Amino acid sequence: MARLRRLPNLPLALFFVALYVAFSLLSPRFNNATNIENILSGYSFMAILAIGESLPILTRGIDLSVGSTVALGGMILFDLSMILGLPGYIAVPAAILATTLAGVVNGLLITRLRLQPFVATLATLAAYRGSVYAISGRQLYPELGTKAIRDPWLLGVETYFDVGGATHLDRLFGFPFIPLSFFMMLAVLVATQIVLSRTRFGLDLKTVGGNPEAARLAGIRVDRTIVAAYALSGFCAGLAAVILVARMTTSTEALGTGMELTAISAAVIGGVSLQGGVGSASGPALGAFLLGVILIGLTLAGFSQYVQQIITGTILIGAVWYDRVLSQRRRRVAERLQGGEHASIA
Amino acid sequence: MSDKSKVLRNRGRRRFLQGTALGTVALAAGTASTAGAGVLSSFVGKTYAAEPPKKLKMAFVQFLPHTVPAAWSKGIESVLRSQDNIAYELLDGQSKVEVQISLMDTLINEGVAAIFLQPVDSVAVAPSIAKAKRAGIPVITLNIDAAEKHAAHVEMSHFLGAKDIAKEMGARMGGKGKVAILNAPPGIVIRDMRTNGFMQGLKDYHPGIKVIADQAADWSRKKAQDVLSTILAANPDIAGVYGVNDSMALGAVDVAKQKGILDKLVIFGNDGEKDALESIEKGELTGTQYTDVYQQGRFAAVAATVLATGGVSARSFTSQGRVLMPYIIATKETVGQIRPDQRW
Amino acid sequence: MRILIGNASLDPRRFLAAYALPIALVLVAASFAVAQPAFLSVGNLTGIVHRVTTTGIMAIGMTFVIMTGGIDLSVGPVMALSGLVAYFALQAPGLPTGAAVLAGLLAGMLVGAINGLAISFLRLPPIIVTLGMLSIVRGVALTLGGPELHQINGQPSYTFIGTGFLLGLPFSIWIFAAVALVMIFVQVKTTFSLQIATIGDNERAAYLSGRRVRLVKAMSYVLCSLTAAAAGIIESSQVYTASATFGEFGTELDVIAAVVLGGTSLLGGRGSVARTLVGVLFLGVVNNGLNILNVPIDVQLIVKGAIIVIALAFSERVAARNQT
Amino acid sequence: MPASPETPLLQARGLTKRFGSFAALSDVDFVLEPGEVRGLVGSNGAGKSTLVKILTGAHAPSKGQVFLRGTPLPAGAPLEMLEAGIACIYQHSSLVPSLPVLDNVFLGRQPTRRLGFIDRRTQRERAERLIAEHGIEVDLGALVGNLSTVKQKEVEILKALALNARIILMDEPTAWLSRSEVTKLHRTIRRLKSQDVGVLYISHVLDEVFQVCDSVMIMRDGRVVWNGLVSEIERQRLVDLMVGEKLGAASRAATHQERKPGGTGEVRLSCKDLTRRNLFTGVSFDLHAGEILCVAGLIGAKRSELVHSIFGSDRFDSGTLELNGAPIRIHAPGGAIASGLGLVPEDRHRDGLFLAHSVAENLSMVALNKVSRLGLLRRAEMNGAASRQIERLGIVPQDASRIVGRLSGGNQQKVMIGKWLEAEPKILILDEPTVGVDVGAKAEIYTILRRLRDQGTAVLVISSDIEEVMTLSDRIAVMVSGRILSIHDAGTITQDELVARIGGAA
Repeated sequence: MARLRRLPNLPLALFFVALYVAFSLLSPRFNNATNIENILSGYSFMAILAIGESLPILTRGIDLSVGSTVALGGMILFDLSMILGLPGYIAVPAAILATTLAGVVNGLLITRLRLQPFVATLATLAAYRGSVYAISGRQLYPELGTKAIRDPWLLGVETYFDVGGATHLDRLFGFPFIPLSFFMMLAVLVATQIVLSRTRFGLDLKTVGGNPEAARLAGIRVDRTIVAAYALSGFCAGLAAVILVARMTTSTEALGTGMELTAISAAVIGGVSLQGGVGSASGPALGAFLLGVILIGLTLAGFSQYVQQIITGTILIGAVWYDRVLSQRRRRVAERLQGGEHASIA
Repeated sequence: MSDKSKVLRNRGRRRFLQGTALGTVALAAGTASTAGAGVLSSFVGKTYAAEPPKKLKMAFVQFLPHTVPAAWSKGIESVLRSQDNIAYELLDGQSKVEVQISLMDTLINEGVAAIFLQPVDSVAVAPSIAKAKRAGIPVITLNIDAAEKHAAHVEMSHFLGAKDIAKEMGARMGGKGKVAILNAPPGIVIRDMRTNGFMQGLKDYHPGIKVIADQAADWSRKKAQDVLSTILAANPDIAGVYGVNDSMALGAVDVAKQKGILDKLVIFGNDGEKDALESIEKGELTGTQYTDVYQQGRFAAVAATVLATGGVSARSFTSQGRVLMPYIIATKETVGQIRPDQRW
Repeated sequence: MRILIGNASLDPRRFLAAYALPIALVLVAASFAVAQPAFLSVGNLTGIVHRVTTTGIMAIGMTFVIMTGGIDLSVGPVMALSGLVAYFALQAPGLPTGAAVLAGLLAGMLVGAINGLAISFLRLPPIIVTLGMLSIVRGVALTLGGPELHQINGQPSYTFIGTGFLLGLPFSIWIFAAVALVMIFVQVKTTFSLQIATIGDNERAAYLSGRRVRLVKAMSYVLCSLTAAAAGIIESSQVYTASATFGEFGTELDVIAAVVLGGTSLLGGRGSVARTLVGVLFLGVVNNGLNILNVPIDVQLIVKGAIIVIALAFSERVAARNQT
Repeated sequence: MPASPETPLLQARGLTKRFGSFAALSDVDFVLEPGEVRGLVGSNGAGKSTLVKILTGAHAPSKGQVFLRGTPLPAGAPLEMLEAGIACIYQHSSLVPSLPVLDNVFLGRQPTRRLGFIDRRTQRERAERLIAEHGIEVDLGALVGNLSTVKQKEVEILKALALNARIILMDEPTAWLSRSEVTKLHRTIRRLKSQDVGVLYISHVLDEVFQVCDSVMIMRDGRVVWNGLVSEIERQRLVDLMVGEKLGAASRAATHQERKPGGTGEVRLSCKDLTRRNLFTGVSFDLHAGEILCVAGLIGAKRSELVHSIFGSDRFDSGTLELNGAPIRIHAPGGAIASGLGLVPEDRHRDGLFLAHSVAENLSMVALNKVSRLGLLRRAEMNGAASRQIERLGIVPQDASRIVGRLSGGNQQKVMIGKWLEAEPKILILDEPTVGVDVGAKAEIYTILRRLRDQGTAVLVISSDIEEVMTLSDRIAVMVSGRILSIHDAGTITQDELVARIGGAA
């Protein structure tokens, strides 16, 4: 039985705010327009990645290959625009298509070959990274390694909007420029949220994760749903790759190494249950920005880089613990009301 | 052998002296003319003149924790410590580009006086550097130049170094034989520069030498041991091994020692960290590309001080300062020149 | 027999299911041998074992954790930490090597204890707890030892652990063998491992059967970190160096891959140390073979991924076929 | 289109299902007419579940064919079966705990608008209409996981109704229902009848079969051994057909036995006004050695909560627990077991068994120290003990290495009880020991419990099955909404009185 957790991300949001305030007090430079802009532009891609990651997790799976998939998308962008000189409006869709297909492959390995998601995506983590090395334009044409991508369509992703100026909010306070990547993230967030809460597919996802047997008996096409989940995860990885490449004006073979773990942390901090069936889109996004705020905040507060790692880890565990405490309290209350069975030990 | 080695020694020393000269000249060229004074004064440990009241902050964004950036940091600190109006901190990129970029953003927002940067990639960090320039913050890159013109670049050429290694190695192998490369996985430019340099070197000086194995050992001594012993199983007649960093080269030495074929193998590393130099003196490791990384850090620090306090705005850099660190191919013959306080 | 396939009968299909991986291992090894005869040379074969000692020892510990339905991502940094602690202990004048090693192991067990407490007593998801510890322990190690490489000089008795030879075989292989035998015994013969498996199967039932579920679970994490610490000490002595950067990212994934390849389900409930060892050897052989054939890194990774998939899919098929 | 008289609503011809060499179902024929309620009875492993699985499309038959109004249905296709209007209420929940009731009711078939958007309004309206029609009380917004088992069953029924299915299969629908809810369910079934729905009703509770079914079909060893109108068969014959003559006699014998109220008179366990806030209050009773005390009551009377608090797997706020006259405090099951208690929990899959482990391993999990020395397992002793219990409980197949998950419900139940017998507890508490267990196994379990009692064990049984209470108990404690209403010696209270008191009558 999937462990039950209702999830208004309220506690997380509160934690986020508390942390934000704390950092603002610790360092004057934290709560200013520029820094907010940095957070938005620096972590929107991670939020997208986390939202994508949460879909496989919803189906009781996990996608360890997102990091390599990002690299794959990045390198394809690199090759298409640097070697073939294709314009962004072709390269970008192509790259995203490729990463989506990578996701489909994950899904098929899991559904057709009946591999455990963890292993299947562990294998593709290696395989996709290998493919990145194989197709790397930097290895084929070393001179490209020192050239920047100049394609306007692609670099256009890295633009900022003076929302403050447009709305005259900046007269009231220093209003950050909002990066396009943030709006892309919002789009993904809203879309996913709607899909999860309003559509058949979203419900099927939760059903497959919550009680696979029931899903099968209800005639839900479990396999198709799972494949779709991984495909979407791949799609999000593609978007992330586009944003990153636009930021760096290039791509490297090592891009995305270890990103999967950050994405998973973000998702779980965001209240996506690893037992499946429980999750939202806002949670993971919030989780991703939380991680960003922690890194930047600690840096501004002048903590030593190594102490930072210790604190980050502690906060990660702390967040989950806090969430667990609250959900247990909620469950107890629910039992009181429903007069249900005794709290399960497991 | 003896006169040959004499030749080598002389050659080595000559290049080292050239290098140092070149280095200072370049520094002078690159930075304001006062820099020279700055260099000297800061070396004798006096504080730099005309301190503005508020404390300036400088930060070094390394790519990942490793001996080389650690030594740079020490070098940088040794200069900055002597100037009590400057606060210094070391930040870690966790070997992730996105983190490094985010740290750059943060430092720019913080308005630091100067940023030392060990770029993971010359292009990937260019936008961040441009951003720093807009904010009037001088960026000094270490070892890997950035595509974006910036304040100063202090480098030990990996390409040329690796090329010289190939030359030296070939000379010791008598211009023929089989070579194995203990490499790193792609993703960091250094790896490509060194590999390409080495191949170029063989092509130019010793076309007779064949590279029969190029395997990734992930910068790790343990992996290097395993990989090399595997390679040796298939090709017992290998005459040379090039480790793209010293750790891997030392791993090769471990294997050679254990198999008792140390005298048959010419093993070169790259970086020149003190463990490697020791091993060279013990006559185990054949050689490595050495540069005084402390010094490299100091040069960077000096440049930074000048730029941050000398009233030179980062915006005004049309051509960037460039300090070419002199290096030597440290071998049993030349390693003696390296003073203990130059070993990192 | 029982060691590999628990209490399965000699029914041929079950037999095949149980030996799918070993068979695959033989096939792969054979093909490498054909492509490169040197593959079968004694030196290379011992080389394979020597190469997997550290991963193998960790995989053994990981098996127990995964049998409880948990997972431990923090093994990498634990390696670094234990190596460092041992190194610093060695610096202490007059401290015997044994004590230094013990210190390293204790450091590891401490980490394991924290994992265990958080997971079984606070009931936090293992993947997150150990993920957090991954970064915490790394941070601690770096604060302790900095990024530098600490050379271990003049410690013959310590470096013997990783580089010494006994009866013509590397000493570390003997350690590996010893650990393996002991742990196989533990897994097959002790109530501890039976409890571990049943907890993975149905934790609440185990609790209601009066089992001290939390304690046992916590112990599995201590055990896992202990093996990681041992691996760390072995590595540090193999390379005469201790450093906070050892056990780099990816170590944990290699270890987990080996365990899963051995047929231990990540859902917990069943698992076998012996099979894990087969999985370890499998990966070892693949890596070694790809090196010996000088396959470029990109192809290597793709092939490795493919082989994992094929091997697992194969054993999955066989298992599914005799599923009634 | 209306069913023409000659073509039956549902017809199965020569259904056969083989797993490897073992035939779970061989050559089964039957028809189901519109508005017919057909009972399906048989011991565990008789093939009932397999038949259901085939009808729902979960399994494809090895041979044979299913026809709906004369048209053949595809084999092993859940979706098509559902669309054909064949719904099933399973023994084990087929709900998603993490989703609200509303979504569960329409699981997999939510009314959707364009682009697969769920039409919330229609969905809610339809659900509310159903609720109104069938008089089921449930909060559509509540998370199923937070509902009690009973409520969950109701949701399942609602789910089936939402399909406006023509045929509803009910596999042990009343297994977790209290008496009143059973009658409610039967009312629902009659309503369905009136709407020309065909119902296949699987139950071990024969009374229900006689109450609600028009016709009954008896299965044994994968074959249909009797098939006809309920009116044509009387209970005893049915039992015999189900379980075979020998067991039939046993179960007959089980019903009349001499009672020993108060057992040996020695008080083993005594509860003195145990109280846990919001659950139970002021619970006091004595449990004597050598007696069977049944705690009768409706599901939801908090009896499980009570025994878990006694057993230490849960806590109580106030009150005292005395063991052999000495007060004790139990903090965990381990302690309880150490002081001679045993608890056979209600839900064997959730709380009782290690489904992936062998019979032997399951049996030895409580008394682990008996089959081990210094933490070392002694497989020989383990298997010895296992075969002993297999013998004693008549677990089939007699294979200690068999994986428990592959056993039939009755045998699983026996394994769960055997696990505790191994520990030889002085006090054995059983929570609904015969739920979803066939008549034969039931009788065997009763015999086992009596044997225990006669050996001087104090036995506390929680049961919602009045028949069981009347059959088994030496004394009966009536528990209503968290309070012990009264305690009676068996024989001093009639079944009807008991029913009344359980209902809460003074």
